[in-house]
Amino acid sequence: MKLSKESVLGLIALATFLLLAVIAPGFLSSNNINSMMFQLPEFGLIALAMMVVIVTGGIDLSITYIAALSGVGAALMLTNGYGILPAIIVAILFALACGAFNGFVVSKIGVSPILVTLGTMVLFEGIILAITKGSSISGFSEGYSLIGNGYYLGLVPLSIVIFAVFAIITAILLSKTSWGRSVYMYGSNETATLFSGVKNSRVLMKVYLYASLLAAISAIIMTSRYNSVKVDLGSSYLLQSVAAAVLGGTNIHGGYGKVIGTVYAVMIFQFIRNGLNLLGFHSSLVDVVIGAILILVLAMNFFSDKFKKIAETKNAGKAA
Amino acid sequence: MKALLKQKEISILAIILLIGAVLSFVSPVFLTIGNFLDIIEGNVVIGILAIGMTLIIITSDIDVSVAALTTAVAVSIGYLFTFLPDSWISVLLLFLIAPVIGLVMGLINGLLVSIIEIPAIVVTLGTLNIIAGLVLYITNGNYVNSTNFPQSFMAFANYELLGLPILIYLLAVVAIGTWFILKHTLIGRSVLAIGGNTQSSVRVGIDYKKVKLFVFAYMGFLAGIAAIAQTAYTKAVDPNGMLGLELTVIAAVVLGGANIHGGRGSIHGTLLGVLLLAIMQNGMILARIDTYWQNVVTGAIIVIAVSYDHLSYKRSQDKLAKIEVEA
Amino acid sequence: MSEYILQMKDVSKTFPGVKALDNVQLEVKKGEVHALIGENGAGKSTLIKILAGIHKPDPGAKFYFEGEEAKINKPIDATLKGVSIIYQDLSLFPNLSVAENIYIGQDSNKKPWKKINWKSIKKTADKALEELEVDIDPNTTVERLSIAQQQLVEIARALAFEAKLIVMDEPTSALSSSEVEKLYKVVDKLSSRGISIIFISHKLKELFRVSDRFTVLRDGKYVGSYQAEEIDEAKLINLMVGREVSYEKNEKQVETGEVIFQVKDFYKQGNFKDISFSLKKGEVLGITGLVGSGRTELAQAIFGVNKPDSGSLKIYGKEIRIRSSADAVKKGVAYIPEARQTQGLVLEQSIINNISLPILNRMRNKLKLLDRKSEVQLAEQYIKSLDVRPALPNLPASKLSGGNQQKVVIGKWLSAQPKILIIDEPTNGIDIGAKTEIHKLLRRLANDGIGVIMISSELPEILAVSDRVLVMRHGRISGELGIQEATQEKIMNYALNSGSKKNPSEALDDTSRISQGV
Amino acid sequence: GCVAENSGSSDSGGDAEAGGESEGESVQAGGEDGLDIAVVPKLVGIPYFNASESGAIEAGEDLEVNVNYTGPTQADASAQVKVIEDLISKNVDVIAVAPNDPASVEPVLKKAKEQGIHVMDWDTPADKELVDLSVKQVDDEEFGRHMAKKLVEAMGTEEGEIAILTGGLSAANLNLWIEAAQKEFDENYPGIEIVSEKIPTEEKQQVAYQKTLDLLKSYPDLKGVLAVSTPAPLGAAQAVQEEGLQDEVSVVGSALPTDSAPFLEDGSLDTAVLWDPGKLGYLTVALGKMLAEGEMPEDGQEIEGVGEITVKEDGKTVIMGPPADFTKENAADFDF
Ligand SMILES: Nc1ncnc2c1ncn2[C@@H]1O[C@H](COP(=O)(O)OP(=O)(O)OP(=O)(O)O)[C@@H](O)[C@H]1O
Ligand SMILES: Nc1ncnc2c1ncn2[C@@H]1O[C@H](COP(=O)(O)OP(=O)(O)OP(=O)(O)O)[C@@H](O)[C@H]1O
Ligand SMILES: [Mg+2]
Ligand SMILES: [Mg+2]
Repeated sequence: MKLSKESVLGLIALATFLLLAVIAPGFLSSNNINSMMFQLPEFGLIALAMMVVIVTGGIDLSITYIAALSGVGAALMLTNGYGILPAIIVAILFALACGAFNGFVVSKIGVSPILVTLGTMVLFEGIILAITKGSSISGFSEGYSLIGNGYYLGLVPLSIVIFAVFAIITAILLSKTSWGRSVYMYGSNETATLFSGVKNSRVLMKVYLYASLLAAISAIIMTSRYNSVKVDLGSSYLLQSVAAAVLGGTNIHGGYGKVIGTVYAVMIFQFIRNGLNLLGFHSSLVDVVIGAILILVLAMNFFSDKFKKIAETKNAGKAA
Repeated sequence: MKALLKQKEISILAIILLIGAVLSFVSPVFLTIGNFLDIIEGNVVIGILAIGMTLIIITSDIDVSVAALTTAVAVSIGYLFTFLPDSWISVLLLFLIAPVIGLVMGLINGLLVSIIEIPAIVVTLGTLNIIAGLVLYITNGNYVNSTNFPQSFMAFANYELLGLPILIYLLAVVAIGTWFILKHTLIGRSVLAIGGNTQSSVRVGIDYKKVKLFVFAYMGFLAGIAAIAQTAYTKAVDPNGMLGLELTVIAAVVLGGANIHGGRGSIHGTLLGVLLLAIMQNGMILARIDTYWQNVVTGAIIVIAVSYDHLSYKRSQDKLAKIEVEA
Repeated sequence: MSEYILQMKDVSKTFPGVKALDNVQLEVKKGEVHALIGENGAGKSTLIKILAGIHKPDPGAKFYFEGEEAKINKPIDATLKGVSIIYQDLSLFPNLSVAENIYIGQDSNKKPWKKINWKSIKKTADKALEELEVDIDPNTTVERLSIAQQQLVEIARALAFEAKLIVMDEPTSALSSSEVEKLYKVVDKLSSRGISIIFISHKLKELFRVSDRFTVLRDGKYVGSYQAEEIDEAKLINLMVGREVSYEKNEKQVETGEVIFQVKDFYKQGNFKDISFSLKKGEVLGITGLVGSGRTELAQAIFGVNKPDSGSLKIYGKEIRIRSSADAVKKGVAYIPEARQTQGLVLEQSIINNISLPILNRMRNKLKLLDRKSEVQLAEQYIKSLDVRPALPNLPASKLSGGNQQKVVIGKWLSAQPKILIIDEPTNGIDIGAKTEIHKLLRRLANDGIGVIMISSELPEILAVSDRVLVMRHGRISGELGIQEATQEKIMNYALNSGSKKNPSEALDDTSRISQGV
Repeated sequence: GCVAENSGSSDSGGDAEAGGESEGESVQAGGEDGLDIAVVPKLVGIPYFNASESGAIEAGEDLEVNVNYTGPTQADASAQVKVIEDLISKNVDVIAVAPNDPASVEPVLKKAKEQGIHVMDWDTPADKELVDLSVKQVDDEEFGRHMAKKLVEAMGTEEGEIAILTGGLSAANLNLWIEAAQKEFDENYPGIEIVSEKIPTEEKQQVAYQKTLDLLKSYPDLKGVLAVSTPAPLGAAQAVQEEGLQDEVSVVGSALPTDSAPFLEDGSLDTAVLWDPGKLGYLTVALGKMLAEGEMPEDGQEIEGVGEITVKEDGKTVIMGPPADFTKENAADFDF
């Protein structure tokens, strides 16, 4: 069997789905499937953003606050009577400004990403607090709420369509463009990449900008879905998104990571949370199960790698 | 490199002095001994955890489960209090049991990292979820207050020696002990070695798996001690009280000059990192900074500090003349 | 007691997809210097790693130490048998001091809580460094040393170990020849003390200088073992590659054309000064000098990764500014670095991805998306023309032997079709067969109109390939020689003496700092 | 208003509990095929909501309904919405929610209503238009002003500096109380000076303790601390206790009596003001059952196990009763 890490994960996602369909009452109801589709995109987008940064060997601890700040941008526009489009544009601009700041300090000054984003995490949170004084901004138009709550063609939640589109765009950008290739190469060995005539700082800048763009899209969906924004919008997704990225096979030291893996990981998280909820598990135990799965899947990768190596060696031995 | 290492720590010291100067200018209380003791005592737990984290970061790993680990031990301590008789022997016993509980959990992290070769961040994210979830499930978040504490423990918690709270001594012992391990024992040097170059360490016969096991177990051990300190400091056991503390701990270590890619880091640097964060926390109220702007100030200082530190490092690197060019 | 310190029998090693060793044997006598030779990828390093306990051999292999059978499962087992290994890519700890690097590993089997005795560490280090007669401060951290100095630290470590068998995998590739001489002396001294040495090198002359016996590998197979007296260079080459190769002077392109590249007044504080030269079409310009004379810094400054304080460049008479390596590639300047593994290649990535990296923008289809097919084609083309082995385009570069890695780097830069190619120590660690191939290639490139600047410390290489030679000394150009007038002596004179007030005896001592061996 | 909202953490540590947004603690009680009443707190696993959980479960047993008490592990609006969505999937009869952010539950409550589920809020009000019933422990305005009065009373003077601690800057109900308290000071005690903006304590006793230490140093004339959110009064009192300032600095805040006991004892905490959260849980379930059975509560109605309730003019806002003061004298009488 020559299954890639990602396909194995896909099978695990499928197995989880089937298992829960059997044991969790109401898991397969159209209502539940729908609500899962509404729940997944906001986290999925943050996880993709995190993945792209991790592929460069970095991490973006400020990503959820970028999302929150971008949501604040949209909220300010909407509550001041601007239309949906200007609000979306401002949300994206807010996020890009944050991303550009991160990108600047990381790529031009050269400070390591974990340090920079530890700082900007607090900084962006502070900016939100200074703007909102800690209270939530809410009460957006009906039209805006359709982004997160509406259906595309009356069938599929619009937000999951948006997520799918961005997942595909991310996959294409990473695997099919020279920027994407440079991201992987930079993640593996930045010196050699620089010595190959790649503009590292530009590559990195684009990484942080792109991650913040994804955060902005997530923020738009969240603000629309929850009809409000507060300083902690999406903050619980921070370490979870790291977990989803690595569960999805992304190398935490950089150089490897695929969109499809992260998507499968996000789906597994979604199925399990929802299924265990339906089964009436104590919410703390849901965390326990997620933690256990994270470790188990990675342990499985380890053992299957080992097995594969042994098998390959044997084959090569025979061939030689 | 020693000179450079010093350089790195000197730049954070410079930042601390600068902030300290500003603070003592705006607030007369800042430069008092009482305030300093408060700052240090209030950061003993972070300090102890950061010291353990330093070793892990030197080996180029990371442990995000520390806060959960410490909480788990603290909760166990609260539970033990209902058993242990009210005597100083109980306090001693606590110093045996708590570190061992921590050690066992640390060992689990270590085994998964070294034997199963799962990246540390994944392992500890996993154990963070598992431990925190179980703690919450078992305790339901209920906290134990000091009415249930044995008097002997309260006496320990409030004990002062030569005018200094006992917890400060605890931090000092941990710091000096760890410094000694790092500087003067074989295992300590191996920690630095595998951080510097894992492949080389394999070749010279260092069992890097054992070393990794050690750093995580030691982290667990220190988490056990930190749990005692936490319980003595807050005089309560709060299952939610340390949520999110792991990032502060990591921040302190990296601000203190440890390199997350491994090989570099020191105990005194880490303590300086803890001090920097502590002074900023303390300074916000003393400097009477508007509540809503405190995070902006803190965040900006962190970004400026790490950028300044990095720029001065780069400049010193550039200045290193490589070749003696004749005039 | 056996006369052999080490016997390895029936050693095979299979990597996924490659049979690196096939029933190889190696027998080393006590006190002898035993040369292990073979082409790039012949399996030398792999054999050594098996001896070291890093790789497990396929079942059936047998090891004997002093006649007694032994098992080696992990590095410490080898250490305990008195084996000390200096790897091709070194195994130092950049963050630790020289003294500690020398000491490390000695106590690996001791209790982890053992207290370190810093005094005795310093003493041991001092002694070992003294024995090597090198002037390195044992307190500096290794990351501040040059590659050559690092290699010496490795050797000092083996000395300090008091090993019975020292393996040196291409120890001289980064050493200047005075250091090489010192090394030979040390080798002689060690073998006279009864310590055995396995010496791996591609420099045949030096092998004949030090070795008592030769074991030859070809394509992972054992060819034979020979006394030094019973063979000569030509025969060895024949055994290694299965055909005859000679290290001949390349034909010069006499009619060089217009000036295509000019460097003017390059200056960088603490690195180089007053650098001006020009390069004509069809010409190979050799730059040589002592190790540490600033050649690499200069090349990297031209290439834009290491910005000069002042200076200007012209290509085809047009003034250009290179602010980054990306600029350089765009303007047609390529640089092949000397540090292959860290600067030259992205080791974990496939050969394809490495080769196409500098020209990703040219690998795009109409939709601006990467075209995998043309990438594969490109890679296959260079794998074939440079004879990269194994010829598997999807293999990560880390799985190639050192020499084959270099070929990939060259392929990568040829694919960029540069106007100017700067190549730094092009044949470091490359076997003689491949070496002549690379020389021919450089010449061919020059004939095709590419300006080639070749930095090399090997004078025979400089003389064989260049049309003109620049000599650098302490960050300045100390002399320029046309190939007709250039001789090793003249070059050496410039490398040492331009305007120098050094006293002659010191200068004399330096004479050998440019390597003269092949 | 929940007094223990775990939100708006504002340190560099940030919000870091991985997987913390998970949802769905659930406890079943009562009859097999009776009504399903879901009670959603702001978060589970803190003492305050544990206390209301036991009340809710007790009510479920007494009234023979299935009580499903479930919420996120962090006071996160989006996590709470997911819990409610899953409850809709489970097709319960009544959802009673204590919203972390009233606006953010609006869409999902609408959806619940569309599915024919009865929707109510408890502890903290949601959008008035949406809910069929709104259960409140106290009147926010009254509660805030009451705490302010208690503080002045404890200080024994109507002049002097005071500081206000809060759980988190973004907790809506805490902000309401603080505003009310400030109004009370402005209107009736002009001599009271509030030294700083409200200070966030991340819902942690330790942080409240440290901030109070800093406050005591920074403002040596400080006379009182008003600490809003359950851990904050404990931390403030701990600081006062350790500095031995029981007689100089008064602390008043919202806390549970058992937690407060050690501080009430020596006067480092003067008064804890709260209500019985268990009763609140009980009342919520009782009213939920009424709602599902088509009844509406009336003003002055006696609810068994709770007492007499007040219903406001709008007919759907129910107030459980006046706040309770816990002091040295009576703290031992309570078991929550
Ligand atoms: N880790 C590995 N995985 C797969 N193949 C490997 C690995 N290491 C070496 N090889 C292969 O084994 C063969 C022998 O390589 P080795 O490094 O021993 O050559 P060498 O004789 O030392 O060559 P050089 O002179 O170029 O250093 C090569 O074909 C190489 O590609
Ligand atoms: N990492 C480093 N830190 C400090 N000094 C270094 C470092 N690397 C190299 N050097 C020193 O810089 C000087 C110039 O080295 P450079 O590589 O430019 O010389 P070179 O003429 O290219 O010689 P070669 O390429 O043969 O080593 C040398 O003296 C070397 O010791
Ligand atoms: Mg080799
Ligand atoms: Mg060089």
